[in-house]
Amino acid sequence: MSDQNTGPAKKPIGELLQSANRTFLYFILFLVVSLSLVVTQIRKVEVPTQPEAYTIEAYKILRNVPPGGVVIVDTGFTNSSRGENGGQMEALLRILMRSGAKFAVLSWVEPQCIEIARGFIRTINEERKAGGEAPYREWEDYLVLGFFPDGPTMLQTVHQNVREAWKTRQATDPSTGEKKSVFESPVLRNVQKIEDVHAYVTLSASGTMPTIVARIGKQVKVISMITGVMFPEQLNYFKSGQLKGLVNGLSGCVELEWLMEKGIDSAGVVGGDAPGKPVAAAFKGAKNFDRGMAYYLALHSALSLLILAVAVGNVGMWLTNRSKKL
Amino acid sequence: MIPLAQATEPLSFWQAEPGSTKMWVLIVWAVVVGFVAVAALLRTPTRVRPMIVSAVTFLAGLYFVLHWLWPTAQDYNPDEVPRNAVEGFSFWLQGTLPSVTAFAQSLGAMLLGIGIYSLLSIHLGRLFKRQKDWFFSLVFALSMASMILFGYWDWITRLTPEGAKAATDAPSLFPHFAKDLLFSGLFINMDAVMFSIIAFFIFSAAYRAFRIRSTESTILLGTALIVMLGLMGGVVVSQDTLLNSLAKPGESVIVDSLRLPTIRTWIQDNLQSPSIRAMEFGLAIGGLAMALRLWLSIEKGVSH
Amino acid sequence: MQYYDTGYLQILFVVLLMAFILFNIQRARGGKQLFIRRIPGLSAIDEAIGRSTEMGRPVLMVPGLSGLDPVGIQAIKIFGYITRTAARFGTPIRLLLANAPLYSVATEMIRDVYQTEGVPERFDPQSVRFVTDRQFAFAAGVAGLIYRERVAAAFLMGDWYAESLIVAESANAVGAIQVAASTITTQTPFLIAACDYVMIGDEFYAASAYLSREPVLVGSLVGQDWSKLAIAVLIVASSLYGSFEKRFVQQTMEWVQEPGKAGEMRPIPARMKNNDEILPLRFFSPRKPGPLDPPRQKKPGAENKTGGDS
Amino acid sequence: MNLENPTYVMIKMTAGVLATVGLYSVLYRETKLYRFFEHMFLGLAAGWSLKAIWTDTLKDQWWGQMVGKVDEQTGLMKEPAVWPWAFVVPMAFMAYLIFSRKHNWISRIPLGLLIGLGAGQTFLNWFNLYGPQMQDSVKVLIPTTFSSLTVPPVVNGQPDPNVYLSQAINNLIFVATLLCVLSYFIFCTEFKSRFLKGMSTAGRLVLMVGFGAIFGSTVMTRFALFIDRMYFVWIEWLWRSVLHLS
Repeated sequence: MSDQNTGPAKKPIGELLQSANRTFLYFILFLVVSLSLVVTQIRKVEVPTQPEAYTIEAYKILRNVPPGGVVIVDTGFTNSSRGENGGQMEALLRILMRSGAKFAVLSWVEPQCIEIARGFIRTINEERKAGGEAPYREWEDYLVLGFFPDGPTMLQTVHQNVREAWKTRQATDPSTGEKKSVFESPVLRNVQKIEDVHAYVTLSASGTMPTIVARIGKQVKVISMITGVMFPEQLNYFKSGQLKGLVNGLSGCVELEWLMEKGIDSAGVVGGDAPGKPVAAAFKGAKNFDRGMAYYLALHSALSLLILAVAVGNVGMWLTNRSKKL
Repeated sequence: MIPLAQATEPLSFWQAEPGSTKMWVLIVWAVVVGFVAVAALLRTPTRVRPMIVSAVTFLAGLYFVLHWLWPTAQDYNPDEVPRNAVEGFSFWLQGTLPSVTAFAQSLGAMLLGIGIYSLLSIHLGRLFKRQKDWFFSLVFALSMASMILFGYWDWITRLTPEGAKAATDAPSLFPHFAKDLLFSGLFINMDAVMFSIIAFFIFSAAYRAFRIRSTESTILLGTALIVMLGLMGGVVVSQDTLLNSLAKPGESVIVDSLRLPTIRTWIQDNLQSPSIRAMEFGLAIGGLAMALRLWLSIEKGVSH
Repeated sequence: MQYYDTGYLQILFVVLLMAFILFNIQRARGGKQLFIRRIPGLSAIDEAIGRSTEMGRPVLMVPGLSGLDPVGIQAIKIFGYITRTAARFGTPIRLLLANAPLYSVATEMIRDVYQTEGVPERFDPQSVRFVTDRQFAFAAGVAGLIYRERVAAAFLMGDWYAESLIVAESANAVGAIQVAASTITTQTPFLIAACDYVMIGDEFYAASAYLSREPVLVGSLVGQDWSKLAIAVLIVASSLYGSFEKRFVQQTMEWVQEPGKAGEMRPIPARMKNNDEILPLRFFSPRKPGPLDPPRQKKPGAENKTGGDS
Repeated sequence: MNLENPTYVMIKMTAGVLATVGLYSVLYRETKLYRFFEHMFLGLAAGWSLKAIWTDTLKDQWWGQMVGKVDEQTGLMKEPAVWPWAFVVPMAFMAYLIFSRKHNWISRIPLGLLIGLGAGQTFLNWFNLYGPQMQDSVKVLIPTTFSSLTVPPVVNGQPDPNVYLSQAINNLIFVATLLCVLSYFIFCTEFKSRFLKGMSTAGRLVLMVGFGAIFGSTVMTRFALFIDRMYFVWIEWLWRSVLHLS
């Protein structure tokens, strides 16, 4: 088209801006993300965020587990969604361990989810040891119930009788070294029915939450930690009150870390300092910012880059159209 | 269900003592009879064949249709005697459901072999005929073989008495390491890599497509932009501080409704969910119609 | 009132939709001429195939991760029509699947197409391939094939999940014309961004009727329109009546919650109805478990099952 | 030596990094490197499916039921053997006849069976899936009070049954949107009246809004996963494991 007035040799700027080479685009994205990650790693950049209501609710519940209270962690993510669920898992474990809650891990999505969860528990425990805190011990402080091939049926049984649902599950009592029923462990000893559980947290990259809510949603506080893709449809469950808390992908993970750092004061203000017992206290001085914050700058730069690229393309189109008009 | 107790019940015609010779005989007998039936089917005249297929399809569908239409007995309990015939049939339906689903799953699973055959016929053919890319077919064959070998080896070495896979305290054996390297080290990682590669493609696709060319693309672009900005905490916070300088939250309705998260949620609640939902309805009905045509075998080219 | 609280309306409604569909199929079979509006993506099919014929490059067809279900079979049906045109021109095809049972059906249906076109010898069994049933391995395999064989046209129809963009962009990179239709609504925007033509929503189901003009399919499509209207009418009517009820009718009774008294109502001081109490919303959601019949007797030998743990 | 052994972890991570480089190379162009990892990926996938098909499905769903279960301790029968499960084998064999030129029609019997079951389940679940969505689309369109135009803040947690003007308007928009989009998906009539034409055009435009929103909210996840990959390569592998930096 516009070659007539500029000659075939070099493309006019408009054309150029519109037809950026694919590989070039990919390289820029790669570069920008890698750099932001390294920068964040060298000098701990903290991008501010503003926790949403559903994240705040989740934090309130998890932060206020009564001493000895039990939380069920239903993990359903593999390494392929570690980018979002991984950070959520770490934040969840930190909150639970620091507020002295007992928890039991189970999965009905893939057996491998259990091994991955164990990995995260190990990491956080190493961190506690390094920080001079007592590590969480299996059997006393937490349990791994393992993988359930038929989740819906298991949850249905939990709804009727939790002891029946997990009766075959055993764990090793370190004091005697023998395998015992999980209900003999300090974690589940006092759990007679699912109502005795403080909260049921599900981490997943797929739509497993409705299955859970449909069966035990009325008996126990269900909190869902999901990827951004699943978020829009799960938001309705939070609005209708079926979900008590919701964590939306990476940004939700950062919000959790933010809440762990700032806390919610007695007036319900995030990071406020109103006198009196805070609604959900912060963990002052502890390592609160981790994976979430480590990725957050990169997320910002990537999204900005995307917006920029779109803008450039449109400017190019505009220039071309104008040169055509002339 | 609770074991042991069943031992007290007499075995029905369809059951046998596990591991007993009787059981094996019956199993072999069933297989033989089955194959004889297949052999007989080979002789059926061409005219009858579509009818057989349609009949099978219809009956299979009918099972779930009955599940749907037949009055379901309240608080079903296999240990209780149904009150009347209607309830009795409903009991039968509910009782057989697990077996029927298990049957469908096993049958479907056994068909995987057909797919694997297609794969091997392509790659082994290439390999033995030394065609172009035969080396990569070799890579394929080797990685497949090793995954099967170590997958099963590791699985067998780590079987618990219940026959379940002991995902927990696994002994550190050679097959365990080999399997872990192949599965967690390579396979799972490759899964994650391909999943993450989408980011690049989103980038290039957006750059190419999001042009203010037509009303449609402009709307698409605009909404996407608002939602993306709403996800960037940095942007949200700075916009908030700006708006707060105009009016504190809750003071002015107009200012509050300008906040990015508010706009984002409004769009998602009042425009996204109804539009997507309407689309879902259309798809749902399309699926219903297709299922109906398949069930009644009035869809050309499938059953005949 | 009690009538509205039984679940049968649900079944009735679905049966009504099915009746619409079957009735119209009968009508169409009776020779009634029915109209179908133009569907943008489909007019591109011939263009795409023509192009690949000129370039002598294969036509790629992928039903995503669809299994042996209505979606998968619908996708294969559409591919059947595409293959018919390809078979006439002797254009090579590639049909890649991620589900073994669907692969078997596809092989059968594609072979049929070549037979009915009278060119069975042109059917290459290796043109219909099972790649793998693991999502991203599938994506990698399809992308690889796209680059190696430099397909000139790509038809992506069926249950497409996250892998959709990998395939679509790879096809775009080799300059293929792409026609896409995903039944997974969350993927449609990415296909719109990456592909030349996208069929939205149940244009996917309308496609086979549009292409074949088979009375059965066209009739069924009319039935589907009626069903959509039925849903629209239901929602509008309920909304209007609901608004009226909320404004002018007050709640004076409530269900008794005590066990054994299921289905009984007791009077309460009149108040405005909550949103879940307005009649249309309860049309389809039965509240009343119905008075329970006397308990059943146990089967013989079932007593010792009450123990629980064992 | 167990799976946490540092040397082994290092090997494993390096394998992951190699896989990343190999598969990402397709972004530049389809090279032999990519082809190598692609075929390895496909091979591993096929192998894993063949393993999982037995360990996850057939062993319990089929074999376990066919041969029954015996309790190790007591030696008593846990579950009786249900021998008719053996009929699944010839059933599946029929499907394999698809490779026979002459008898391939037989394969349509087991496939037809599966199709039939699938179709039946569609009817069974249809309303459970979409009924709630229809219900949720029934909205109150007339405000019950004009005491306030927008929803007032909740007083001591008491649910307020009232519908305010702003809500009514939103509900109206909701239902209107739904209708417009539905009208766009009407195939068998040409809309004569300008109103209906406008509706279906509006429907298409609103769909684009929905798509835009989906695009926006999905982008975060996709980028997050990519960032995670880069974090794995640069920070976890290079920074911590290779360079041993903090």
